[in-house]
Amino acid sequence: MPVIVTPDPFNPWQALADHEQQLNQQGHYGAVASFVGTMRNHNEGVGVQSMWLEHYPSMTEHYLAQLAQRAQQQWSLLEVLIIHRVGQIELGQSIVLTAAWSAHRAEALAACQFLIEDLKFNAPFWKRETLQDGQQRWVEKNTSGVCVPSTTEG
Amino acid sequence: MPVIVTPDPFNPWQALADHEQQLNQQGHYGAVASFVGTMRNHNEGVGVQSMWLEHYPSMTEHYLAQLAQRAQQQWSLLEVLIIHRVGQIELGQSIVLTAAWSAHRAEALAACQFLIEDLKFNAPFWKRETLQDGQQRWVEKNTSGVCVPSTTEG
Amino acid sequence: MTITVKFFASLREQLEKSEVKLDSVNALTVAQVWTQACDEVPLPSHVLMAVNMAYVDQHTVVQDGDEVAFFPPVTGG
Amino acid sequence: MTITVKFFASLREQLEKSEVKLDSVNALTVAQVWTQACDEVPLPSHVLMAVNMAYVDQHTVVQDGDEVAFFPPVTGG
Repeated sequence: MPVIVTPDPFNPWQALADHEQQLNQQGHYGAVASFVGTMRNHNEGVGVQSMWLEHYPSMTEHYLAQLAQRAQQQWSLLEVLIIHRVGQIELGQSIVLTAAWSAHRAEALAACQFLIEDLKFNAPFWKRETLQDGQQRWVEKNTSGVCVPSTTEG
Repeated sequence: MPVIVTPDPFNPWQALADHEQQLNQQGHYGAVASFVGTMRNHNEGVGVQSMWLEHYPSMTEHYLAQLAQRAQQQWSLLEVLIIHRVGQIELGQSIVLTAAWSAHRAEALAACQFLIEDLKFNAPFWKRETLQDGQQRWVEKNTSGVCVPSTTEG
Repeated sequence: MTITVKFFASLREQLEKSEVKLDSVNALTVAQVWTQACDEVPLPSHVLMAVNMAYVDQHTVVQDGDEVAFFPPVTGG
Repeated sequence: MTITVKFFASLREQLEKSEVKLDSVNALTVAQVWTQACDEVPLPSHVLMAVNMAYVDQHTVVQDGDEVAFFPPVTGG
């Protein structure tokens, strides 16, 4: 159940491919659900040019390791993978990857969503955005990932 | 919104990487949710050695294209990708990939789950398994992907 | 009028046919297409039906040149 | 007893300190650690607290050698 907090850019698809190869459990799992969070060029209606991601060294890793364990306890999973960037992040770069491998799709989908949702509200990371005009601001809080279909909004 | 039905093996992570590069919308999306279904070595308690996937040429592609459109209408998405294997499938090979790109995670997660769930119950594909003893059987129906956490079962 | 009838998967194997061309002078519903194509075998309740590659129910009336398909519950993904 | 107090992100910038070492002869709750480390600045209601890298509330009593951290709502992912 690897948990990686890294200052280096990572390619989430390469990470998933590599991790699956290492895992070497082909045939044992039937489902992989993954979520990738990527650095956007806009947030809350304002253009953003880059981001600094602060974390709490040790506590962050510790929290994510416990989170991965909780997912394993709640669902029947073969594997969990969490990767999170810290430091200076540029447009289009990956910020976070959560993934879960399981025999059946229900567990993988539920676990992947649980991992990203819990991480967003509890893992000690903080984003400071550099806006297009050069100003900096701390993101104040994350919003819910529970979906309201857009067709019911209009 | 590419929809691909293919008799050739595909690597889902390479497909996602390639598709994202083609899309060339870095900075516009902040979330990618994906689901990969893989050929397991067991099903309903019995060892399985391989699988034949039949489909309804033209109707299958047509159904999936409409499904991708329905997802785009229901959520605000930048892109949808569906790939599905047909023909002879060996252990560990990928059967299906569904993925959705969006600005925020709620939409990508909901759309990805919708795509795989609808596909499982409505897209015209049929699995015939070759069991470990060489016998063949048609899979009779798909089960729900809505999760009951294993901790509430015991 | 001419109707193409297709069968897939376990249904194709049970019926031992994958395609039938029907000629009919009467208007037919999908259920009647089944009966005519399958020599009076009763239509199984779980069978799915499509006309021209769109899902329909057994009461749908078919037109000349239509492609009607019957198949078991789908199991892809 | 000696307590290490850490501040992160916007809170670190507002307080203009990232770490304080407290010496105390009395048992302290997390709220009292804040007060002592922050020169009587009131504890903001939205601030999150951890002792030895586990989340706690302000009534938790700290021990000698503990690391106490205060930080704003998290915004990772």
